[in-house]
Amino acid sequence: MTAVKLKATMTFSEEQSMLLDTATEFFRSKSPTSVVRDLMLSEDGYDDAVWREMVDLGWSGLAIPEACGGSDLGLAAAVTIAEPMGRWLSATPWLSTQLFVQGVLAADDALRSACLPAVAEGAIGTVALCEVDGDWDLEAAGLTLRETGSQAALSGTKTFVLNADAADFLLISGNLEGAPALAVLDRESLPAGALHRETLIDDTRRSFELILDGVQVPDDRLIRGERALTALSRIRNAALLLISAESAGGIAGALEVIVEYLNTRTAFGRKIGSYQGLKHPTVDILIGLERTRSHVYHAASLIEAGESEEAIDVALRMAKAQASEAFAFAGDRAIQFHGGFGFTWECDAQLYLKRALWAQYAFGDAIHHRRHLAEALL
Amino acid sequence: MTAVKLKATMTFSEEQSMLLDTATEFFRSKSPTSVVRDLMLSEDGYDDAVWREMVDLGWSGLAIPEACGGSDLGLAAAVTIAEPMGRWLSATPWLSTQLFVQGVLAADDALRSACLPAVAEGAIGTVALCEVDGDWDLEAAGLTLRETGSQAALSGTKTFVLNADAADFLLISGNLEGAPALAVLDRESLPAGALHRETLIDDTRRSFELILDGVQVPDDRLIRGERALTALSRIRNAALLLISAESAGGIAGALEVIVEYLNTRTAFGRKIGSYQGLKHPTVDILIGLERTRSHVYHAASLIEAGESEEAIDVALRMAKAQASEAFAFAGDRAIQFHGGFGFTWECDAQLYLKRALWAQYAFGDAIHHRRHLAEALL
Amino acid sequence: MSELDDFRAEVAAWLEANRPPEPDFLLPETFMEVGTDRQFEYLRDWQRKVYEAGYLGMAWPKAYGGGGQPQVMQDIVNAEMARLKVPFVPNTIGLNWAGPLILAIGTEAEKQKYIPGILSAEDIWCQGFSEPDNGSDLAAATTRAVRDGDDWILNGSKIWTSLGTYAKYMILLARTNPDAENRYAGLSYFLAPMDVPGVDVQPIRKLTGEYGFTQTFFTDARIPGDCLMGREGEGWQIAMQTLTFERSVAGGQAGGLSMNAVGVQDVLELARRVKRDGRPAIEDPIIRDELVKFLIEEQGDRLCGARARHPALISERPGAIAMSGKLRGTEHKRRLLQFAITLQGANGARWVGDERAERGGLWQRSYFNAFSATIGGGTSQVQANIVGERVLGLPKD
Amino acid sequence: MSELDDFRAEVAAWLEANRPPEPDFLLPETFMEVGTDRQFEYLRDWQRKVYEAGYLGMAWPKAYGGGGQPQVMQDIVNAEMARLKVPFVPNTIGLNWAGPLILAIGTEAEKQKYIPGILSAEDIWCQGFSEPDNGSDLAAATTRAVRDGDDWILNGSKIWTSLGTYAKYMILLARTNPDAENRYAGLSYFLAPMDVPGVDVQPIRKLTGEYGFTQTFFTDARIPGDCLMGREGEGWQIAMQTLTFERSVAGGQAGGLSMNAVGVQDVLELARRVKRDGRPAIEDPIIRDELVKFLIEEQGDRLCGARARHPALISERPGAIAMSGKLRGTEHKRRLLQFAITLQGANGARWVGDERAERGGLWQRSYFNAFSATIGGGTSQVQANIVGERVLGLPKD
Repeated sequence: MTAVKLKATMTFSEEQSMLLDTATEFFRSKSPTSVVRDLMLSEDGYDDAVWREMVDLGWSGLAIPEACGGSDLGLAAAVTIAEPMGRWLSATPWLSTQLFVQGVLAADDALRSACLPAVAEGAIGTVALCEVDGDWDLEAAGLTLRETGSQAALSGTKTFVLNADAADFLLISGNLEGAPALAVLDRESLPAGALHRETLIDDTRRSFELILDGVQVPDDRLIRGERALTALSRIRNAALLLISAESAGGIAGALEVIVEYLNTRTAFGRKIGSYQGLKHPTVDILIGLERTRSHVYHAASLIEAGESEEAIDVALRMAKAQASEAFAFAGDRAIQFHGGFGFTWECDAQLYLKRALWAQYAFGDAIHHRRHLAEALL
Repeated sequence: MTAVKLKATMTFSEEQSMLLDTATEFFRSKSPTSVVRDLMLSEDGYDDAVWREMVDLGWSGLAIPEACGGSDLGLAAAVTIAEPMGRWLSATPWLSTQLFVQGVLAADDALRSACLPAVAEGAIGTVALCEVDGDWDLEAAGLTLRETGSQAALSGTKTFVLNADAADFLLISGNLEGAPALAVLDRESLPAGALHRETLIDDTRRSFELILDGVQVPDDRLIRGERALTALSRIRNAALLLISAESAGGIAGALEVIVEYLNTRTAFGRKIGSYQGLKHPTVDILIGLERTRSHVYHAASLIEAGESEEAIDVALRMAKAQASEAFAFAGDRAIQFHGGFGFTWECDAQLYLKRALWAQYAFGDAIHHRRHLAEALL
Repeated sequence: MSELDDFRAEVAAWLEANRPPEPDFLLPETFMEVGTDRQFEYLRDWQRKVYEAGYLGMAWPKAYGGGGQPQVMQDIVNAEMARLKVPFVPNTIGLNWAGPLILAIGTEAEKQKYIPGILSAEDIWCQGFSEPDNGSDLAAATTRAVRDGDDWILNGSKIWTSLGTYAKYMILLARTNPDAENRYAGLSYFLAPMDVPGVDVQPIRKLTGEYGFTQTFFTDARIPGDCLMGREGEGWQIAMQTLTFERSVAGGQAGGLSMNAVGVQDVLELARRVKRDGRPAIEDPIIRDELVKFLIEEQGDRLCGARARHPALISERPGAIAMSGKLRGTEHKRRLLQFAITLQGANGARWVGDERAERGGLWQRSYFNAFSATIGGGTSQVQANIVGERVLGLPKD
Repeated sequence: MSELDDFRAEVAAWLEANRPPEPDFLLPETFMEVGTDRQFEYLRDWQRKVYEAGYLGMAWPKAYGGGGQPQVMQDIVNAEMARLKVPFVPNTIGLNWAGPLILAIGTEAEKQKYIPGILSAEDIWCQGFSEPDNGSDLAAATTRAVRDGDDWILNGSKIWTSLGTYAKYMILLARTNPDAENRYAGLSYFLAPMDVPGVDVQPIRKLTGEYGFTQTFFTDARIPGDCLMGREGEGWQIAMQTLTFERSVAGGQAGGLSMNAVGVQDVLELARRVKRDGRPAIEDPIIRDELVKFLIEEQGDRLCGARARHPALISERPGAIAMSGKLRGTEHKRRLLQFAITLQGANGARWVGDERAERGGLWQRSYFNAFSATIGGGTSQVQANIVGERVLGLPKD
């Protein structure tokens, strides 16, 4: 028998419903693809004015406790922001900030109070977890934290650090005396030249390599022991949930682009959407979307209900595995079904496939998560 | 780099071409589905008159050396019989006999001379290899051969013994002092009640469970040591080749049934074959057929060319993996594409799917062979 | 919540105590596969028992034999029946298609006449939509119904009639006006008795070798005028409404299982028990990956059902989940059952009746029977068209 | 055999000795992706060198600059080029589509005028079949060619023109008679110069962000009367014949690679080198199973090529292998390249220009570029129709 019993919990409050409506309208109006394409070419990759509006709407501090200036709505509410954000390919430092918040929530009160109120007011955060071998195991980080007196020295290389150039805070994982630990670095403490811009498959992201060679962090900026494990687990949970939610949105966006084209373009005297060779795979995309959204909102419901870590882990990995494959399929087919136009820069289909590939390889792809699920469920 | 270098050898002689034409005509005329369906319900499962004709055509002794009364054309020629046999779902004891022949070819001259001339003249042979756990590893047989004096006693249970009731000779694998060995049992030596008819998914086969409890076999009927390993290897090679060839024929048969129906049946005012939802998967079946045939005739070419055992093993496993999945897909789609009619006993689609499933699970399915191929090629 | 929990416990206890003993013959897996009298009687007796215990039609009006209780109670019963894997109740077409239809649009007389017998299994129902030459294309129906005085005279043939041998009534789509402005307008809908002269039912042998479907032939069969449901020419609309019940797009079903629910957990249990390549199938990494894929898919569909109850979470395409349900569910099951055979390695080649076949060959038979769901009630290809056109708004073929 | 073996060794030695040095920029992967002048010049120089060594057009007549030797020698050269992974030669449309066409049906004057420049890369060729509004539906071409005295006046636009910026000639399908009895009969075929007034070539930016295709606009472009190939109204037949060369259904190509051949072995090599989940990708059982699937498929297609040379082994459907070749090959490659990204785990998310990207992001770019082959020259969906209808005889859509 399986260790984890699968439930069908699905809760969605009136408040969440309103948030979803608001966010949907927000990103629909703020993030048409013309804007997305401009931002792709920009240095920062996001529009600070839009970011400020999001902060003002309270979306930055959504998961921050009220005591730290947030609205304490939790991760489930964050899904309602992430999904439309993915749908309109919006590029903001919101995701990296949410992951930062989740990590710091595991810290002691002092560190929480040192960072979270600022984030609730608009400070940008990010997490530096992955290393160059690309291992998705967040506890395997090789960057070293060496303690001397009331300081720790950080040495090592991190990769795929989102929005690192814009971040006010960076939460960096590593190894302190053989155990996982994390450190919060302020923007000011970042040595010059530590950041190197990376080129991702998804131009709407800004990613950096971070090279640290003995940079000093005060002891009170460290998260260690059980708290470090909790921080990593919270970050992973949030990443799986929010990237899956973004992917659900992305599938919906790709589907919309496809349906629009299939209803417009004519070949051999018929609308191409009338051909089952295109119609049926498009239905498969819809089914992938429906299943993905269901997994995402279910996982959010379990988190909100405070279910066991094991149950949440299973739901999140299922969501990520489902989302990764369905989104990659939707993006791939979006290009193919647009024919010659799909092969051009101007066609939006490519934007979705590139997002899908980034999403697939961030925090574990479907094969990775299915292996973990097999361990949990079989 | 891979240990086995993949070649593209493909030879097909004038003689083989003539054999293929003859066999194609033979099975087309002898094995319409009306006949197949009659034989399915019959006790023996095959028509002795047809079998005699095949013997007279030399097909029984195809792979038997001339010295033993055969025509020594080898396994490559046998493919030209197996493929059309599969195409017209023909039920004969030819396959089991060929496997018997391949095993005995590894025996010493005395045993060869004791069996093969009779086979060339029409005696039926079969092999008893598989045991109730269904392990496809032919060297893992648990049936025991215990030697006492110039005799060996066989004890154990074999399953999936094709045509055992009709067989003049049974070649039985087992374990003699910790090593694989085989014994040839005459029909007369088979104790009463040793055979129990099994019900296979493919009604065109006759299969038996064989229970032996100390039946005595003379020493000179044993194949042991290196010869036993060779015998098992030859049997496996022949089984993979001929079942893949039969499957290639089966795919072609299923494809023909599908194309015929798609060109006849009308729905919503159009021939159903005009719908891409049916047309495109039918093309996938064709592609599966083309790839399967290519793998099969290539593997036969390597065997005929006397290539290394490793190269032959790789080619055969590729053929079997390709054939198994392509045939199962063709059979499954054949039923679906016939709609309601496909769900009836009268529709021939089911005959192909049932054949496909038997073929898939005989001597290893696609997953099994791919695992072995990974070991050989990666 | 606690009251419902109590109810759930009560239902479970009743089901455990009253489930019929395992028969000494292989039961059918769905109501479409009832092929022998003893199978039918075993299942009808079970339906009667369940109904008499008050666990069927719980949300139907008391006036017609229902329980007059909230739907959630019937949902709980259904869930417990599935969880405990009790046998299904055979009168599915009556309970879940014809019954809700009659309750929704039938006359008072129709409700009184038909509903009680549906619940008690006294009156078995069958469906006469498909015809030999028109599988999924229902609007092409050619079975004729011609007025003759107060009566109707039926001629033609219907096919894939589940339970045709046992049915007292048929929901029948027939052509009353071949000259109507379009082919839809010429159709009418009947609640037709099967026990009149001129109705001949022939069993159809299935690809498994068993029986279960029938073909019904009408030869000048005379049925009373009041068998017409709704008005003449409304047949297509009523048939489409029937399909909303059949496909669970609309609610109101009487409840009860209509098939032995086989899910991924059953296949997991199989994977733990059977061997492939000399070791438990569940230890093979490729098998494990596939099993998890099935689990994710099954759980995804289950969660779609849960999500569909939140209007805010399906607002963009409200019909998507319901309308794709048949396509998702039946294709998932077909592939799952095919995979269940793969788990068995060499023993996958066994068939019903073989002593060493897993569960008497149930898995192999189930895979073949799975096609009845991917074909019947609109093939998967037709379903995909429906979803593409009605949910996504893609152009028609 | 031994003579050919010697030749193979000689070719290999020459290629090894003369292959151009790796450039300090990323080369295109196919002739369709030549997007910058330095890419083009590098490749044109290489073609010239190969031709001057006698390794291109070896089987073409000596009279037009060919080698006049058996085809098998060119086959050996092609195979060695692929094996040693030397750069491709850029004039693919001339060498493998237009060239063989001109040799097959061209006039003596056409052969003399065009063939030598094709081989030497002096005259680059492009293809003007597709139009903005008619992707795979070539017969719908609307680009007009109107007679004016001895000349033709062209108006309209062609799209997806590879090498359009560098081409001296275009094989052009244009409508000469809009009132013909059917849309096929109104088309004519031209060997059209690109360097006349009124021909405007605009680069198209690809989904990768790079360039490589162009759109060609004709605005009252005047070309000489003898640019018409064959007779007026024969355009469709000649275009179809061109496609038999393009899709390698017919032989007679000059040879040389037209792309960097990427195969499963390259992906295997990658799988050995890169890590997923902290260990070499090739150690993951799921990855291994997928890799073997790709190997079986690739080998199957290769063996189809070998089998197609035995008439007795393709007698039932002689066209099946050749006509399905594009569909099989391009879809295999698209999926293979997509999988090559998966091997890289988290690092799969890198792109061209990233320092840590595998081979400079080649794999990611290759996957995106793979769509040019599954879309261009008839989408895979159109290819499947062609195979279904022409090989299997299924009814048209």
